[in-house]
Amino acid sequence: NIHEKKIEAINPYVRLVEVTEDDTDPEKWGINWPREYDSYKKTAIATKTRFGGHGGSEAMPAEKIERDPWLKRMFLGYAFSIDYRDRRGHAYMLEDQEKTLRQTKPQSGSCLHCHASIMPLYRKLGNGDATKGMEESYKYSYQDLSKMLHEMGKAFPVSCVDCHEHKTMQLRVTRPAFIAGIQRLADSSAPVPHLPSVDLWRQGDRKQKYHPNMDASRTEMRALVCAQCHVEYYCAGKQPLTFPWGDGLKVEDVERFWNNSTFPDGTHFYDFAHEESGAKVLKAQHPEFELWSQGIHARSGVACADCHMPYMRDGATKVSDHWVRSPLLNISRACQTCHKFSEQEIAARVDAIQERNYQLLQRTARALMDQLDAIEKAKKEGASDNQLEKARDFQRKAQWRLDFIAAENSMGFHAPQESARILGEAVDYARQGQVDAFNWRGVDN
Amino acid sequence: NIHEKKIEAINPYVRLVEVTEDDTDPEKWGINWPREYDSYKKTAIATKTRFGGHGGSEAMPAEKIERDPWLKRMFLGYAFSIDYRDRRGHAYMLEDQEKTLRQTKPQSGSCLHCHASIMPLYRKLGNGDATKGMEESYKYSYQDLSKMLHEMGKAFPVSCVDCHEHKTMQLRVTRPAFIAGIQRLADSSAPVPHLPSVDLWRQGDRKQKYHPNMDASRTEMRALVCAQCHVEYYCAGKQPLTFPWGDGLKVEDVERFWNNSTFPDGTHFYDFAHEESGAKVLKAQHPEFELWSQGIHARSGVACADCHMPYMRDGATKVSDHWVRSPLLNISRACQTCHKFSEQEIAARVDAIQERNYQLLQRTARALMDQLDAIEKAKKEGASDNQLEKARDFQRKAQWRLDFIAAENSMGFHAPQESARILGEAVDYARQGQVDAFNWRGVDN
Amino acid sequence: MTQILTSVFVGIFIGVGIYTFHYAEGLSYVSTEPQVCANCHIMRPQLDSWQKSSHHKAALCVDCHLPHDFIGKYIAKADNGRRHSTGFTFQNFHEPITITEKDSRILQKNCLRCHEPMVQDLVMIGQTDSNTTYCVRCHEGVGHGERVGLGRMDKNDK
Ligand code: HEC
Ligand code: HEC
Ligand code: HEC
Ligand code: HEC
Ligand code: HEC
Ligand code: HEC
Ligand code: HEC
Ligand code: HEC
Ligand code: HEC
Ligand code: HEC
Ligand code: HEC
Ligand code: HEC
Ligand code: HEC
Ligand code: HEC
Ligand SMILES: [Ca+2]
Ligand SMILES: [Ca+2]
Repeated sequence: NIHEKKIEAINPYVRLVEVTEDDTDPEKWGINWPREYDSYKKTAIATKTRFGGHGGSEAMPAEKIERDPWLKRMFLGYAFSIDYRDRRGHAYMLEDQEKTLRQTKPQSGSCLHCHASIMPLYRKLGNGDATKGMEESYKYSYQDLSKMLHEMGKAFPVSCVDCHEHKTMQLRVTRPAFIAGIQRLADSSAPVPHLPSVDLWRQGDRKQKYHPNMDASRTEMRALVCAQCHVEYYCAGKQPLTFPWGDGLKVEDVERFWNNSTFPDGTHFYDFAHEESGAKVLKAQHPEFELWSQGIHARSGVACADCHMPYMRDGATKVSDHWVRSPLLNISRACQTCHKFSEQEIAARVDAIQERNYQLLQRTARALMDQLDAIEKAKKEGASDNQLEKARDFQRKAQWRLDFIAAENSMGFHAPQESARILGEAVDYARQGQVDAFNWRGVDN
Repeated sequence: NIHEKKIEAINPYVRLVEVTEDDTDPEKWGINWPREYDSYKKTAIATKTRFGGHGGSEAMPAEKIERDPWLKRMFLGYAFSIDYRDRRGHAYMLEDQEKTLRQTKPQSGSCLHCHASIMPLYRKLGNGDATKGMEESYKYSYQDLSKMLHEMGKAFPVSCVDCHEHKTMQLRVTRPAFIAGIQRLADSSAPVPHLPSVDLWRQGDRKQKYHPNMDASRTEMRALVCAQCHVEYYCAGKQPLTFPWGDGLKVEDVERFWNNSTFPDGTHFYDFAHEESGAKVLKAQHPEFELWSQGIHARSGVACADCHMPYMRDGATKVSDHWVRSPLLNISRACQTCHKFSEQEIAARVDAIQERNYQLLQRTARALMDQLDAIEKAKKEGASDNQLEKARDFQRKAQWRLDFIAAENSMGFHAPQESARILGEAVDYARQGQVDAFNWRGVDN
Repeated sequence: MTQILTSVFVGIFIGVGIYTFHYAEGLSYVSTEPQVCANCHIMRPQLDSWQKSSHHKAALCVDCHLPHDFIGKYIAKADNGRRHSTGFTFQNFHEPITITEKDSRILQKNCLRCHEPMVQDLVMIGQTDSNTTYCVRCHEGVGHGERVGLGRMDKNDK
């Protein structure tokens, strides 16, 4: 009965309280938008799928580096080998960051960029200029900045104000490192068929930098708000937080960007020196946005929010489900509007994709472990740094690719062919490194 | 002109001549169905896409083994290293088979199974029983059987009677080796989500063997008629033509089937011994049906004919375009019925998929060549057969997978993630073989 | 009935000056009757698929495809009428038939016409061009079930 529902729904946006740029507390926003807030709060519920989330009864999510010991070995010499767990809901982001044993090593204040509703603090650090504030933040230790955050009032995980403009509730991005990163991408000539607004901007006079809040379409914004955090980064003490998109978003584009980077002190860019092999390697972190960008969904205008925050019916209105979580827990809403197959069939398709990816990932990991063994052996046999240079270079390439897919959180789903291609390259490099390590005597340098 | 078109549509099947099981001449059928025949004849037109077809001005298609010398080296010791060209339209199938220099080696009469309208000849050989006839055919030399075919009247490439039941024009399959193969698949327990009729049959009493012409749905038939030929096979002088689906359709299922096969004389199955390395390896031929089976299109009920023989409107009636060819020459009809993106965008998507696959294919080929070099070297250094056993086994595995994707004709499109996975495995095996060949001294047997 | 329709449509093809008028007249005369659209066999697949769609009891072709303000309706009819009938006469249109951008916007307005209350929360954020939530991005099938194009054979009929 349409008429009755019309009346019931007439004014969903009565505001009971005013909210401002400084209101990081979601509860206050929740007074105006209780439906979204109610679902938002559910991100504190533990959920689990075959590869997603965390559903154990333990207080902390399962330890990835115990489940897959090759991860631990791959990260030897870096904090990720100490503690690296399954992700879980947004409600935990701040707590999990505070508790991780990676904090037993010095971490930079920039870590908070993606784990807290941080903008007021950035503005404070930068005397009103958030970008400046962000650029300062890496100089602080995590502990110092975290203390400042807590002293400013209650510290919150990602909150309404991070994604919404408070007057109109339109989507907007806030994170300075993301804005710098996406501008770097726009300024490049890397093809971005999935971001038509970038192409449009490139055709214009370019007097003003590309800015999502001005230029991007609503569909794009439904992905870009997530791309503020679900991306590869550099976040440590040598330079400000960096999103490496100056050469494009593909795994080899990002690699090139890092390879061509130098730290402010002039030294060549790397994340850590591998404890066993001595190779100076890169660390990949959750490149969801980058991998999604290579997939068919992105090209078809299907954004993160379409699958991870699908509309749900709540009485007479439809709202976005702010319980951001695995779409596999919600197939009917997340997939079936577009794919007219049964839930069971859709689940089976995802499983087929993830299973292929998982098997190839494990295969690649074995190759990398074999390569590490080979380097160990060569070292024992007396190979010099020079003689190991090629093998180490292969390790850097292989590990970068393997980690890219291991750290990405969809187990290949966001771009199945691309993931498999990346792993295929990784296997090749790892095994070539193994060959070179065996042949260290033949390497004349 | 509505009225005229309506009438035109009323009786598209007025028969001017009767056609029978023995009418292999398409021209006769063309009298009844001129629209289909007209388009059928166009398969004689030369066409070319980036990876598909043949469009040179030469009389014969380009030589694959010259364009990619690694193919030649991979096939050393086998007829494919003599002559292996791009495919082209159906009109040429018989001629190209007669002309190939692979005929300078003895070939079996079974070759005709997929290159000629062969059923009357099979019936003759089997005294009315086509299956028996087919099972005899491998004992004849190609030359002898070809001669018999030509003597029975004009010899034709695949013709109407091969796919259509002449009374109702319904689709049907005719090829005995295919029927035996698909029955082997039905009898197994390999999952076949894309062939629901097999699942249905499996749940039944199984008193009668699965038979496509009785059991399959129309959608399935639109793929199975093609699966009579676009499949991996064994076709030589040691046993009847075999379609290897007893363990399933995946690359490793087929490998297992061959690995567990023995020839009638009791020896272990292989296609040829590699001239350089001595490895006893397998040859993969055009596994279009097998690869398509792993893709999302197959799972969604999208059959070969949907893309390669899309409907075209001819006045008020719809006919299937019998100009079987690359869908990329016909994107609007072949793809846009289902995908609402511009032709340019669809072409770009296919190109992105094919380009990834192409690069990975070439990478895998380099790995295999490196492995062959390593075995050469080991042999020169004095490695024994025993010491090379592991390396050769890796070659067999790697080459099988590489060839599976190289011989498949869609450059990965029919199942992009699966193709990349297969190549990923191939690289891994080739490089492991390389390691083992380098280490031949360490291998104690 | 068929007689009348046929003459209306034959009239359409007479001349540029008057066919537009006739087409518009003819349609408005029987505008709630989807058969009218499908009388033109080109529209047959859409009729068939509409009959199998979730909306076939809720909305007719014109409810979704024509504007509902008085003037807009006639402009659109004249415009579409010209394009469709010349397309039909000369058989020179792109196949499969695809909705034009202009008609997409009409369609969108019509979704909202019926469903605005339910989707208020999402549309209040903005319905300017780059800000629109196009309903068909997710609900492509509401009017026609599966994609139709030239008309795909049923999956399971033998
Ligand atoms: C077409 C649907 C779709 C789109 C679009 C999509 N995802 Fe996903 N995402 C999935 C699926 C399916 C999984 C796998 C979930 C699982 O394994 O439980 C997943 C997994 C994830 C995970 C891990 C979830 C968990 O429960 O652990 C994260 C994080 C994620 N996606 C973020 C993103 C981001 C950020 C974007 C946009 C840049 C995005 N996704 C776009 C479908 C999608
Ligand atoms: C401010 C940073 C930030 C933003 C913005 C953000 N995320 Fe997250 N997301 C995180 C962090 C951090 C975690 C991990 C929390 C943890 O494990 O404690 C996470 C976890 C997730 C998970 C895993 C949930 C689970 O139950 O396992 C999904 C899915 C996800 N995010 C999707 C999204 C999507 C979709 C968007 C945009 C609509 C988005 N995120 C926006 C930082 C962010
Ligand atoms: C660019 C955004 C970003 C930055 C910067 C960032 N994180 Fe995260 N972090 C995320 C996202 C997104 C997730 C959830 C996805 C995942 O677990 O891979 C996450 C997950 C985590 C988790 C839970 C899973 C795990 O890894 O055990 C911890 C702990 C964590 N981050 C700590 C840190 C620390 C410490 C830093 C600073 C060195 C940091 N993060 C910097 C975005 C970020
Ligand atoms: C990003 C995807 C998406 C877009 C865009 C979208 N919807 Fe929906 N819609 C959904 C989903 C998912 C549901 C199912 C919600 C549920 O079952 O709780 C739904 C449900 C509905 C329902 C009713 C469901 C019912 O069960 O009664 C209507 C009506 C509707 N949408 C109309 C619209 C209109 C009108 C628009 C355009 C303004 C629109 N939708 C845009 C995804 C979308
Ligand atoms: C990680 C990003 C993110 C956070 C945090 C977030 N939202 Fe949203 N919100 C979205 C997205 C994406 C949409 C869909 C907007 C669109 O389609 O334009 C949305 C839509 C909305 C809408 C419009 C109606 C609807 O449901 O689609 C309201 C109101 C809203 N959010 C309120 C809130 C409130 C209140 C909070 C805090 C409790 C919040 N949001 C936190 C991403 C976020
Ligand atoms: C808003 C629409 C939309 C939503 C929501 C959506 N998809 Fe898709 N999906 C598409 C489109 C468009 C394609 C590309 C093929 C095409 O054009 O139909 C696609 C392709 C796919 C494919 C094949 C391509 C590939 O990457 O393997 C799979 C599998 C798939 N989707 C699964 C899912 C699952 C699972 C979900 C939910 C988690 C989902 N989709 C949500 C629109 C959507
Ligand atoms: C969804 C569409 C689609 C389906 C279904 C499909 N194909 Fe294809 N096929 C393609 C595309 C696209 C190509 C690549 C054409 C090119 O590179 O020019 C291709 C290539 C081919 C080629 C090589 C064509 C040439 O021009 O050289 C053959 C042979 C082939 N397919 C056979 C089959 C068979 C047999 C089946 C069913 C078992 C099948 N295809 C199913 C789309 C499809
Ligand atoms: C009787 C065997 C047989 C059947 C049945 C058959 N094909 Fe072929 N097909 C061939 C052979 C042999 C060739 C290669 C001809 C040549 O290169 O001379 C070929 C070539 C092709 C090509 C390449 C055309 C080009 O222009 O490059 C395509 C595409 C193709 N087939 C698709 C199909 C489809 C789709 C079906 C089913 C509707 C089908 N075939 C049924 C044997 C067959
Ligand atoms: C199971 C079916 C089948 C059998 C048996 C078969 N072919 Fe083919 N043949 C095909 C198909 C399908 C193609 C087109 C696809 C391609 O070129 O990969 C083809 C292509 C060819 C071509 C053209 C391309 C090339 O390879 O140079 C030649 C020549 C050929 N076959 C010769 C032979 C000979 C000789 C035999 C016997 C040893 C044989 N065929 C047995 C199905 C078959
Ligand atoms: C390689 C297989 C193949 C060959 C050879 C073949 N056809 Fe077909 N034909 C098909 C397929 C597939 C269809 C679609 C049938 C369906 O959807 O049920 C079809 C459909 C038809 C139809 C039904 C109307 C239509 O166009 O969809 C007629 C009539 C027809 N073919 C006539 C012929 C004639 C005449 C010849 C010989 C000149 C011929 N066919 C050769 C595969 C073939
Ligand atoms: C009869 C319908 C149909 C036809 C014809 C068709 N497709 Fe698809 N396509 C689908 C379906 C269904 C999916 C799976 C995703 C989904 O559910 O939307 C898909 C998925 C895809 C995908 C993403 C999955 C993948 O394998 O990467 C691409 C790319 C694609 N199609 C391209 C094409 C091209 C190119 C053609 C023409 C040569 C074509 N399709 C013809 C129905 C079709
Ligand atoms: C005279 C024959 C004829 C009649 C009657 C007809 N159509 Fe069409 N229609 C066509 C043709 C031809 C096209 C393709 C035009 C093109 O793509 O340029 C078309 C295209 C369309 C389109 C897609 C293109 C666009 O304009 O957006 C829609 C929607 C449409 N028709 C709806 C209708 C509706 C609704 C009716 C009844 C009110 C109708 N048609 C009556 C012949 C007709
Ligand atoms: C409930 C709404 C609704 C009804 C009723 C409806 N349509 Fe549509 N129509 C749509 C939608 C949605 C589309 C697809 C638009 C898109 O893809 O952007 C469409 C597309 C079309 C197209 C263009 C072809 C295409 O796929 O893009 C034609 C032609 C058409 N409709 C004709 C008709 C005819 C004739 C009728 C009546 C028999 C009808 N429609 C009834 C919603 C409707
Ligand atoms: C003439 C009024 C009218 C128009 C125009 C209309 N709808 Fe509806 N729609 C309805 C009614 C009434 C229902 C409820 C049917 C029911 O409850 O069974 C409905 C149901 C729905 C549903 C839920 C059922 C389903 O198919 O999932 C969706 C979604 C929807 N409409 C979307 C749309 C979209 C999108 C458009 C525009 C393309 C549209 N509607 C145009 C009247 C309309
Ligand atoms: Ca990094
Ligand atoms: Ca073979």
